[in-house]
Amino acid sequence: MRLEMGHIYIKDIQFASESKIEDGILYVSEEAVKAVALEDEKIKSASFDIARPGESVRITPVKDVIEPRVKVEGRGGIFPGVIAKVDTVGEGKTYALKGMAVVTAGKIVGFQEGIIDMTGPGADYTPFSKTLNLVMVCEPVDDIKQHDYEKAVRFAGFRVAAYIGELARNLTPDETKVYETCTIKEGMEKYPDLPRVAYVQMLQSQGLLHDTYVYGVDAKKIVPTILNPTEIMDGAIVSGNCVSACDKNPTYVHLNNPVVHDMFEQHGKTINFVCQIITNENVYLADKMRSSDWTAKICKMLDLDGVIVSQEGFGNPDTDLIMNCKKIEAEGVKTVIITDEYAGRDGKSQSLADADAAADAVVTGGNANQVIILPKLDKVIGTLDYVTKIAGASEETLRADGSLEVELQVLTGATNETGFNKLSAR
Amino acid sequence: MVKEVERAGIPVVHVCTVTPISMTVGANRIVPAIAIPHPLGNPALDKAEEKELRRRIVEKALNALTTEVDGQTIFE
Amino acid sequence: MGQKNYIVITNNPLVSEKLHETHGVVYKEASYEELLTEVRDRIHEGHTLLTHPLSGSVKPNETPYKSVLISSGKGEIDERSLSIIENAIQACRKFEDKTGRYSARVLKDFQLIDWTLLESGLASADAW
Amino acid sequence: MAKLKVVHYINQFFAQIGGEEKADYPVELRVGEVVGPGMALTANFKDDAEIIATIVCGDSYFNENLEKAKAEILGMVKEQAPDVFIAGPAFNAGRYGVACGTIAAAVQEELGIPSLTGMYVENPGADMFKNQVYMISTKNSAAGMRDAVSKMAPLAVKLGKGEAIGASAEEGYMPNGVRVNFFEKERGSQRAVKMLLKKLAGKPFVTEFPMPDFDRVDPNPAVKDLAHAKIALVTSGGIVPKGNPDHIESSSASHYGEYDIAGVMDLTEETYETAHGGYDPVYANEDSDRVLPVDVLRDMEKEGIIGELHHLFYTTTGNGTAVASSKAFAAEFSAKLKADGVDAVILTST
Repeated sequence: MRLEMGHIYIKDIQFASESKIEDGILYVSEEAVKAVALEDEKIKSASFDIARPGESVRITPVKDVIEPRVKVEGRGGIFPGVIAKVDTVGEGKTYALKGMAVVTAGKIVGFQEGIIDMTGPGADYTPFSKTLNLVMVCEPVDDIKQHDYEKAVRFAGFRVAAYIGELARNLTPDETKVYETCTIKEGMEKYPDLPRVAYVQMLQSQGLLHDTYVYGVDAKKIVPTILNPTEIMDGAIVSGNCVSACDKNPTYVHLNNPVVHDMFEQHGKTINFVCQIITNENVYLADKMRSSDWTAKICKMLDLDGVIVSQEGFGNPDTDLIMNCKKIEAEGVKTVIITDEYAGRDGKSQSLADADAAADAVVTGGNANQVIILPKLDKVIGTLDYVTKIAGASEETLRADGSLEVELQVLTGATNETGFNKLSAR
Repeated sequence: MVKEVERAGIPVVHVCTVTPISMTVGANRIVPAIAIPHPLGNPALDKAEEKELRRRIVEKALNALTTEVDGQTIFE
Repeated sequence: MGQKNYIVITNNPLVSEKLHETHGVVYKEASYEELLTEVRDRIHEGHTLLTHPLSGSVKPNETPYKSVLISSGKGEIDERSLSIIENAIQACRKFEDKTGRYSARVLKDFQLIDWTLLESGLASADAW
Repeated sequence: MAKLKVVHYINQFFAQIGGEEKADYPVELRVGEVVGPGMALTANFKDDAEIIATIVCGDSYFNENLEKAKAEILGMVKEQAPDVFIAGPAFNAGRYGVACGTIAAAVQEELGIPSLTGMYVENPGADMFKNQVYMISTKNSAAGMRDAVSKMAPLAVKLGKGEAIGASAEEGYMPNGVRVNFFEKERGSQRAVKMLLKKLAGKPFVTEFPMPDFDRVDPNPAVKDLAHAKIALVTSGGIVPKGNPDHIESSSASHYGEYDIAGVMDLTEETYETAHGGYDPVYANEDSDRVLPVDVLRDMEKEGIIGELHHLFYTTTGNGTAVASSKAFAAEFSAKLKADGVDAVILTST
């Protein structure tokens, strides 16, 4: 399968009377995007704001971050089974608006978390301090159930991102990258001497605010399966996960999955990138057993030499991660796993909730319990009301000078477990 | 812990309820025990019976200590 | 696995309310860690863990609520269950307790989240 | 800003007094002198720090007169009141490494003066002290001096100034069980791909998070003559004299208990209990023999089945599954058991 990714670099976002992209500037009609958000009757109001890198702005509580894209050639559309009709994606031509994101914010439950600081020490940790952010804050109709609210905001974010992406349909990309994979047989013939490598991605799948969707299917209901790695670039996987801000995967991370992209860098040179394998992280232990059994089985059936396994979230996925690693290694397939750590504020506690000698090659996204002081910023998009309640924030969260003493876990994407960042720990 | 005793050059038997964990922590001579809250006892028995039960486990442990082993061995 | 084959151990009043008439529910007014200790003692008696005690990404002591499914039958001590519950209890201690600071509304949200996590486990348990 | 004051500890060899034949050289304080490796350190300090005194001590002298030497050196360091104390580097010299670790840890702990040392990772002093003081990982011989001091000097300056210390990979010290965040040059996915390529090619790679220790130790030979053997009891079940006199913590205890059972024939509800928080304590509190079978072993001692039951037992509150936590103190009491002539150990776990 061959996908051509056209990158269109966005240099600024401005509100204007008409939505368009001109000379790398995204002009957004507030009225138009509002109308897109309000298509769902469960949303009472939506407000939009712009946050630029370096500005004294804090966005919280963040729900999702989405990169606008548009499918210009080939089957299907962006976010199949969610926004576009169900059709297999991952081939043809897709444009992405680089350097920007649509950020959805607003509290769905009282303890909603997720901070993006556009400047200061917090900005060093969240990757979304580097993107121009079009922020949408949605208020629901009265007496809405949390399930319905979550779904409404999730879909509104995708609709707005799709609307913005559509503005790029007739543009000429600033840069084009081609991603091409082979079928099993082709790959063996083309790269007989290269190790056969795949990417095993574990998806959070546990219940309200903990879900991930694959072509619209709730990931807790899937059994492990294989994807062509280009499918994610068209939005085959989207996030419904709002908990554990530091190590959940926003939709932006799914679209730009760094393991997929870095494996493509090596594809045909040092490895034969065979496929992406997706599996879940369910609550029920027998489900964990089944999914890890199947993941290992698929690795074996594909005659893989090595895999990278990435995790999502805190605590129980450590068990899935170790089960996957152990069982895949037992099939003679070499593994590298990516995780993050909860080593306590002093760094002295046991980092993971599970361990096995088979996990001898680990990449870490850092200790999420590390304390960081976030200075008061000039402007807050969303609400700080709940910061005192968010994960990692303590009683002293709001200090006398208005600064926040928090753990890294509250910063969106700070210790991402797909290897999205440079943060690590020893 | 059991490994450190072994490393010091003293033969050691690990009396442990969950033998797979004993395998994981690297014991070489392993004797299964009764239950986690009472590894060498059973409150359901009367005192004399219970002590007899304990004695049998200790005898097994001593037997393990006087037996040459080649790697990890569970003395059922 | 029918409803008779498992027990719900919970400190979440919402779970108790929803399930007590139809399911085997042990409701304890207990802290998160105390609830896990309760589960651990049952594993020591030979019950098997059916759902992961650290279900969900809401951190221990951030949420006060936890519901866990265990087998109603007893057998040999299950090593895997034991290691999971012990690691979960250890993990609890890494997070400071914030549960005294919430409004009633936020507590309700935590109860709901815990319920949905359990619900996804129940769906799997009831599938056999 | 005034220069930081440093006291430097070296052995007789690096003081160019002599080799093994001079290893009994007693402790000597040289105020105002910079000796041997101190020159290289000084060069690397630039204007930030200076060595105000050097302490020289023979390796045999230190290890054979441990308490005396330690007290002498602590006295000298206290008098000089430096901002930082540096010992070594010791490279692969075993006794020198143990001395450096011992004295650096003592200065830091007892005088509250930040200390560091450096040695080769396989030096026995490394495992013993790397979790207590910052220990720069050096090459295995003095040929690695330049590299060693280029890491020790800046770390000493940071310690002396009370600055934040980076991760082990950045500063060059041996991992010490404390996880510290830092920014790598490449993102995690790139690091993962590179690690996988090395693993696939069978080349060495370094994991960013080592799993707890799963190494194996070969079994010792069996006890030949049980009837004359001294058997000791050890438990991870937390059995302690009633009232838990040493306050052993209920989980992941920071110390172990050592208790004398000379003359104790039976552990009763009135005399013993468990400090362990990892299981329901009711049964062990009723009768601690259920965890630590003193009663049965006393019977067997009387019957002549075993030679004797060692008069001390050791206790911790480790979980069955917690692999790494109790390693350090197990090594310590195992050495005592060995020294006391114990022939075999029965270790009970819950």
